Amino acid sequence: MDAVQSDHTRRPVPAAGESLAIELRKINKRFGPVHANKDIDLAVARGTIHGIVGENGAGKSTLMSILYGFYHADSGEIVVGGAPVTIHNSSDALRLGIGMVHQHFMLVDNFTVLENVILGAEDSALLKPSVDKARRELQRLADDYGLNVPVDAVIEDLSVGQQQRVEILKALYRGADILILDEPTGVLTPAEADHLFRVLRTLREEGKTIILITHKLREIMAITDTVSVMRQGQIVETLATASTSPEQLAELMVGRRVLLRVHKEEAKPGAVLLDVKDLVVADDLGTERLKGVSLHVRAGEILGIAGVAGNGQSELLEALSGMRAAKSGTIRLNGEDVTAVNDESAALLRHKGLAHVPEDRIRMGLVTNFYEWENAILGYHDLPKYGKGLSLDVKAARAEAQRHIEKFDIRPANTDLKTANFSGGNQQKIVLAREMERDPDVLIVGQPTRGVDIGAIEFIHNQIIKMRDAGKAILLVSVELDEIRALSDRIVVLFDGHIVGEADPRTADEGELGLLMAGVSQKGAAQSSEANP
Amino acid sequence: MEDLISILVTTIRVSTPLILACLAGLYSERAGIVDIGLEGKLLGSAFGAAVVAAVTGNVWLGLLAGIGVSLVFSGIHGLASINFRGNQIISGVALNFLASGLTVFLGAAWFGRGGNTPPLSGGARFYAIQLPFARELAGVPVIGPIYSGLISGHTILTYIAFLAVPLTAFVLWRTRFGLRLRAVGENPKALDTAGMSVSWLRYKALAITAVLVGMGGAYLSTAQAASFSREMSSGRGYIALAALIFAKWKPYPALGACLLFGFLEALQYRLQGVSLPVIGPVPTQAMQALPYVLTILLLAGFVGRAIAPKASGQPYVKER
Amino acid sequence: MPLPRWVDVALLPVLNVTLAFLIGGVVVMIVGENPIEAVRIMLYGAFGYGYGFGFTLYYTTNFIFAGLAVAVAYHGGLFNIGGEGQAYVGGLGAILVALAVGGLHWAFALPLIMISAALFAGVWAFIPGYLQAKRGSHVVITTIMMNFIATSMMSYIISRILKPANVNSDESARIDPLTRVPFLSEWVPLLKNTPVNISFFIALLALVGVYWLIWHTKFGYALRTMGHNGTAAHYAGMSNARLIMITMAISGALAGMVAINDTAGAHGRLLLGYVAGTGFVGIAVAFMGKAHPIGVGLSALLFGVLYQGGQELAFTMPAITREMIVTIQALVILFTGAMSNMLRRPVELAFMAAQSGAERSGSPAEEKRA
Amino acid sequence: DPALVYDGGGKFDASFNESAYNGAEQFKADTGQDYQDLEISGDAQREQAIRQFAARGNNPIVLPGFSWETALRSVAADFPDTSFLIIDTVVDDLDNVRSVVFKEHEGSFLVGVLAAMATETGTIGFIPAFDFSLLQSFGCGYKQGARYIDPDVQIIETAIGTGFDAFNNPGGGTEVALSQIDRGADVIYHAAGGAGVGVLQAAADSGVLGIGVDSNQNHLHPGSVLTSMIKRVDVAVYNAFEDFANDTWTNDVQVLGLAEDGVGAAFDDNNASLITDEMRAAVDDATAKIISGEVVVHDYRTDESCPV
Ligand SMILES: Nc1ncnc2c1ncn2[C@@H]1O[C@H](COP(=O)(O)OP(=O)(O)OP(=O)(O)O)[C@@H](O)[C@H]1O
Ligand SMILES: Nc1ncnc2c1ncn2[C@@H]1O[C@H](COP(=O)(O)OP(=O)(O)OP(=O)(O)O)[C@@H](O)[C@H]1O
Ligand SMILES: [Mg+2]
Ligand SMILES: [Mg+2]
Repeated sequence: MDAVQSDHTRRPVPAAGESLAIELRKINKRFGPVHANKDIDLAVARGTIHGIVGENGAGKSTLMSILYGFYHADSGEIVVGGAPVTIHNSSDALRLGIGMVHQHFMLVDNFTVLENVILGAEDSALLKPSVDKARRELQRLADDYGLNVPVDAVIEDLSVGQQQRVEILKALYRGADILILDEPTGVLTPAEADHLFRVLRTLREEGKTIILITHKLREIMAITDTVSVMRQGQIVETLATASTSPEQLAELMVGRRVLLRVHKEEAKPGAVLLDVKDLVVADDLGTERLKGVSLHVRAGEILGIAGVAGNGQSELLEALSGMRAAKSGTIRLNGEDVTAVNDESAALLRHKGLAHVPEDRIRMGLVTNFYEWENAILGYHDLPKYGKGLSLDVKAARAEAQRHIEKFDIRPANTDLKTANFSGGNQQKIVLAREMERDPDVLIVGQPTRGVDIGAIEFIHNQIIKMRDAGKAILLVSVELDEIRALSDRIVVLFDGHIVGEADPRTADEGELGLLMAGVSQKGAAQSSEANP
Repeated sequence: MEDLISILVTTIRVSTPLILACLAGLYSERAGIVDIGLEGKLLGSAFGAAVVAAVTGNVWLGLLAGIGVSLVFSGIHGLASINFRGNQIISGVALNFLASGLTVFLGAAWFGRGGNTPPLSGGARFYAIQLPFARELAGVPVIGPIYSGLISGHTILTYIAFLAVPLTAFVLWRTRFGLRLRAVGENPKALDTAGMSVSWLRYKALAITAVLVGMGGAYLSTAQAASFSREMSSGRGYIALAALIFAKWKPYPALGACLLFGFLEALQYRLQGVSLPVIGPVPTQAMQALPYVLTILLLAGFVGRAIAPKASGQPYVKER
Repeated sequence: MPLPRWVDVALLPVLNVTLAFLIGGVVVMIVGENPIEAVRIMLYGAFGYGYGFGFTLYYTTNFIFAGLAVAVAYHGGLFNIGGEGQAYVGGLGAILVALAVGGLHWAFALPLIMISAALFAGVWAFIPGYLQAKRGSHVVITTIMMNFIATSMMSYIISRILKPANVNSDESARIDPLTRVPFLSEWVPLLKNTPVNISFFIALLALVGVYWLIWHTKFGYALRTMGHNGTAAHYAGMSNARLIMITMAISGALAGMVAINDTAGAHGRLLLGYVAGTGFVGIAVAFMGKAHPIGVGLSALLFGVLYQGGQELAFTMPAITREMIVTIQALVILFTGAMSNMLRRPVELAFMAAQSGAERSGSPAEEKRA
Repeated sequence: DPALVYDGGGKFDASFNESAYNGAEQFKADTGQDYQDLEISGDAQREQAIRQFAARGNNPIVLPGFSWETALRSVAADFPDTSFLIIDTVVDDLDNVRSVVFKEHEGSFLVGVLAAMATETGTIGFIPAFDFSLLQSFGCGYKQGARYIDPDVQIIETAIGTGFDAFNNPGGGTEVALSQIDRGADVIYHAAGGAGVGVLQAAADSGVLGIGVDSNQNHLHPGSVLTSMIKRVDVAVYNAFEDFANDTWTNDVQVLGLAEDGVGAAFDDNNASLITDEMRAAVDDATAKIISGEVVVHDYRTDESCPV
């Protein structure tokens, strides 16, 4: 890996004469003891795409929320279109043409798309006229930008990708000239992300200004014009994208060199540890989400499950980990039938040597209101080592947590801190440490690096490889194709509850996998690649 | 037929305060504020209405006073749960205690009747009103009993209660206010980031709650009974709350739940002392428990999981 | 903003109670009495002499049980409004056994009576728990309904079944004095003629027991997991359904202990409607105590003081009636419970000001640079 | 000073406790003798209240209501020099306690007679607050009186609630009364304390007749309250205060029935237009027969059942 380029062109502020969309001067924001933004200066030229990168908790979202009027800066000045402004609340921001797509969507789950779009932007006391107008307007936006969404569908029925389009539509519907996107691709498939970028380019061509926060340096390189790096509440550098490199950005972010590629030895697969036959699983509403899936994972290998979100991955993870009963089919662990029978099967499976890193750490893998040490034993609290009989040995649990903290470099190193107060990356490490330190035979991992900064990604990837090399069977589900390709020894593609193909990560190319993920079967894929050599 | 009509007439009367209180609860809970203080608001506004009606001799002023009392209660509730981000349940419990203490305390101080207010009569009470042509149609078969017997002949508050149901549905689903109301109870952040004030909207919802429950309270003391007496709300606020959950926070089902409850209550009055074919005489208490037992059975059998507005009960906090 | 712990657990509550009393004091002044004198009488009535103190402890005992019942359920994310009915039905469990073993020495009878009361009340709470777990019926509705059903059922059982023919009022027969839970006055003459009995110590044990249960057992851990995040509990392999049912049963059993203090102790018989609102006060006690046993104990004591001191006040100042006492209670609940943040802000600001003041004077150099 | 501690319903319950209060007030008005009174808020306060009064030297102490018995027993022994009056139950084994009980069934018999004569529909109603022995004895006497006049009279009985809080539910009283009126009842007797206010209101609003209880409630809706079954708690209280003042206190059991003028049907200007001479005669006749023993009114409480 190259050293940091020393001769990069510094462009902390756009060149004179260039018209500025926004300018932030000396912005400060504290949350109690946390100094989330320190003396931030930032200028973004009109008609450009400006990227912001930084570790978890660096203060990116906070800064953008201040610009959007959701938070108030403790001090500092905001200039929009050359004029100093005060932004009391989001409606001020909207009036100034600033729109924001938040990291955590600000949608009302049981509203329709239309209702969400007009919320707060209604024209009259009665809804009807606004709804009609929004329907026309959304049609136009769909035509102009290819932002198609079923406007009468309820949000909770939409995929995350679609939900995100709704967020963008909300901003555009309100006439945003400056669009802030906070980690928009964290939950998108590569295809969805590509589509988003096409939309963003179109918007830029129309003269709109875009600020993009992301952890994916590939995206920064691909689409931004300028990029700022944040660390511990400060902007450490603002650069022209053309004059930098992912390696340089990574180093600026983390403060040390980061290996952006996973290094691993050849796998040495052993006996089949996890064996799934004809698994059929339904979701809570009774819809079949897995329609006869068979697969196996051997000791010492990583099986990657690729696929667009919503094709049965969640149900697969839940069924394998004992959280969801199967309608039919069997799951064998070490040859033993462990298909879930009741809502305590997850505990049983854990004791038989299966560990599960869930897709969604906040919703499932952690109790954010618990202290760190309490989360360190979630799922394992009834082991004898954490107390005899009824009682819970708090000391033993704390000791365990302390071990995790040291081994996984969890920060802050405090077992008695509420988990909610850890950054996303560190929360993920708490989960990983808990599941990996049990020394399981089989590890099931869902979206291990979602929303996690690159320093943490590197660490997490290395841990997973280490597990494999220690002879564990690992099943990895991720919507990040890069991640799947980098980590897996074998890849299967899940589409609409079926396994539609298997690929070798060393030989499979992105296009081939992309087609499989879109539901084009392997044979069809072969044909289409013949057709377009 | 006549029996049925008369049971239904009782049903309507018994349901009226429940409907008003239940819809009242609907507005605040849709806005994300749990209102276990409905009971206290009913009691407080029953008191306010009776006091002012007794003093002025004007029931409309009484009604305004009843609403005024519940507005004050809602204001306290809002202050506690919106501004100070307090626990909404404690606030509600406190209001219930406050109502039960203050009404009797003040009533005793003012009227010297141990908290009861003087009996109301004449212009100080709401009376049943006859709808147009009720008398003329009374003799007509089917229509007569239904129109003249069942629909006509209630107080204005009953008609307001029933009209409030479609109005609420309209407000909820057809108006800008309703859209925002539903949004603030589900995801207040969505509203905040769309540039609207969560607090202000919640206060508006609480004000509507106060108006409705205030009418419910006034109904108790100036329409159904003709004076205030201590603890006269006797659990109706809790029943309304239960009905609201039963109805999954929706206006028409709320009407249904309150009517069902009123009907079971009316039926229970009829069935007391009745001897059933096989079982023989049934204890009065068994009949009296009937509405509650049936509610539980219905709930368990048919209604299924009630999912509250997601943000309800939680204060809106921007910064951790 | 994290305040020093002592501010959180001591200063703020004291300020809040003071505020409640200040407002109550205004009302007292309006009726023409001296509020400072009123507070003095109240404290004297609650602590000043053995007789009053005994009653304070007696009320506290009831409120501890009722408060713990709500608190335990709350840790599991369940809101049990049914303590009133559960305690009432617990009274039936207590009286049936107490009468059946009449003549048995209390030391042997007490465990049996406790088990029976816990069982009856526990089952009464288990029903809503079961319905929530298996049918998704909201416990708030079902516990409200169960309260009403309990009143009907108990009215029938007491008036029509348990009432001995020669008694004028509707109540059960009396428990044999040997079997009845003994009054503390047997050992502490100071508490003569007060209803405080052995149950007081059971209540203290219950506080410790619940503390242990919630924070030092595996069950408590699972319970809290469910309370905070049901999905995480499921992920961890805990059965939410089972936890809900067990939790409700435990919660009900705790409410049933009110019967040990009252039915098997203070009253020595089952009285119609004996719970008289204790279950509802339990809600306030639990929430004011932040569902923590120490908090529950303290707020139960506060309510005990209000009840007993209030009675003294009503005696001594005829202008202050029992409703006035209820009003003061309401104010205490409001200010210490629901509006506890009202004073928190000013206190926080005061601390921040003090802090930054200290910082500024500590580092003048830094200020110059900025 | 004498002391008076009210039962659960509180001082102004428009019936029982209020009647006791009226007796005390009357005595105060007549003699200028002051007294102390108190309302309790729970069973646990009963003993405490009596003990405190006794300890402060209040004498005599008047306790209206059978619920006072237990508390009285434990206190009276400790204060042999204090005199107590308990109403509605008999405590005859202590020598500083006077007991006064009323034959409510006899008074109720009389209002039953009037009800059966006043009804035009042949259906009359009885509304107790809830199913409770004492209230049943009111109902049972009422039924006997009504059947004494007209064996075929229909009697509907509907309780308002299930516990003591039913005494505070006038709305419930109204609805129960209206439901009885819908079923044809045109005379309704309540034994529901504060909730009875709602019963009488509903009767007045619907143009039928109500019957009051405990104190004379005829004035509540003149012309619409047929009569009231009065129970002279006020007299018992007055007498107690007076006897004590005159040093004529006796620790005895007084059973006040028709013969003693302890119960009766109220006749005054408010219901004069409703009572025919014939009705008056029937009441007088029944009164005489009951006093002479020719008619025996069964007391529900003796065997928990009612013969009619
Ligand atoms: N509402 C809040 N209240 C208190 N602290 C907050 C709040 N929001 C953010 N913080 C804290 O401020 C710091 C900056 O958080 P912010 O969300 O801006 O980081 P970020 O750079 O967006 O991180 P990520 O990459 O994980 O999204 C963190 O330490 C965070 O814990
Ligand atoms: N009474 C009604 N009048 C008009 N539209 C209605 C009515 N009931 C439901 N709808 C429409 O149907 C949609 C879905 O109905 P649903 O019953 O789920 O209501 P909801 O508002 O989503 O309630 P909840 O928030 O409890 O899920 C609503 O958003 C609304 O557009
Ligand atoms: Mg962020
Ligand atoms: Mg819906």
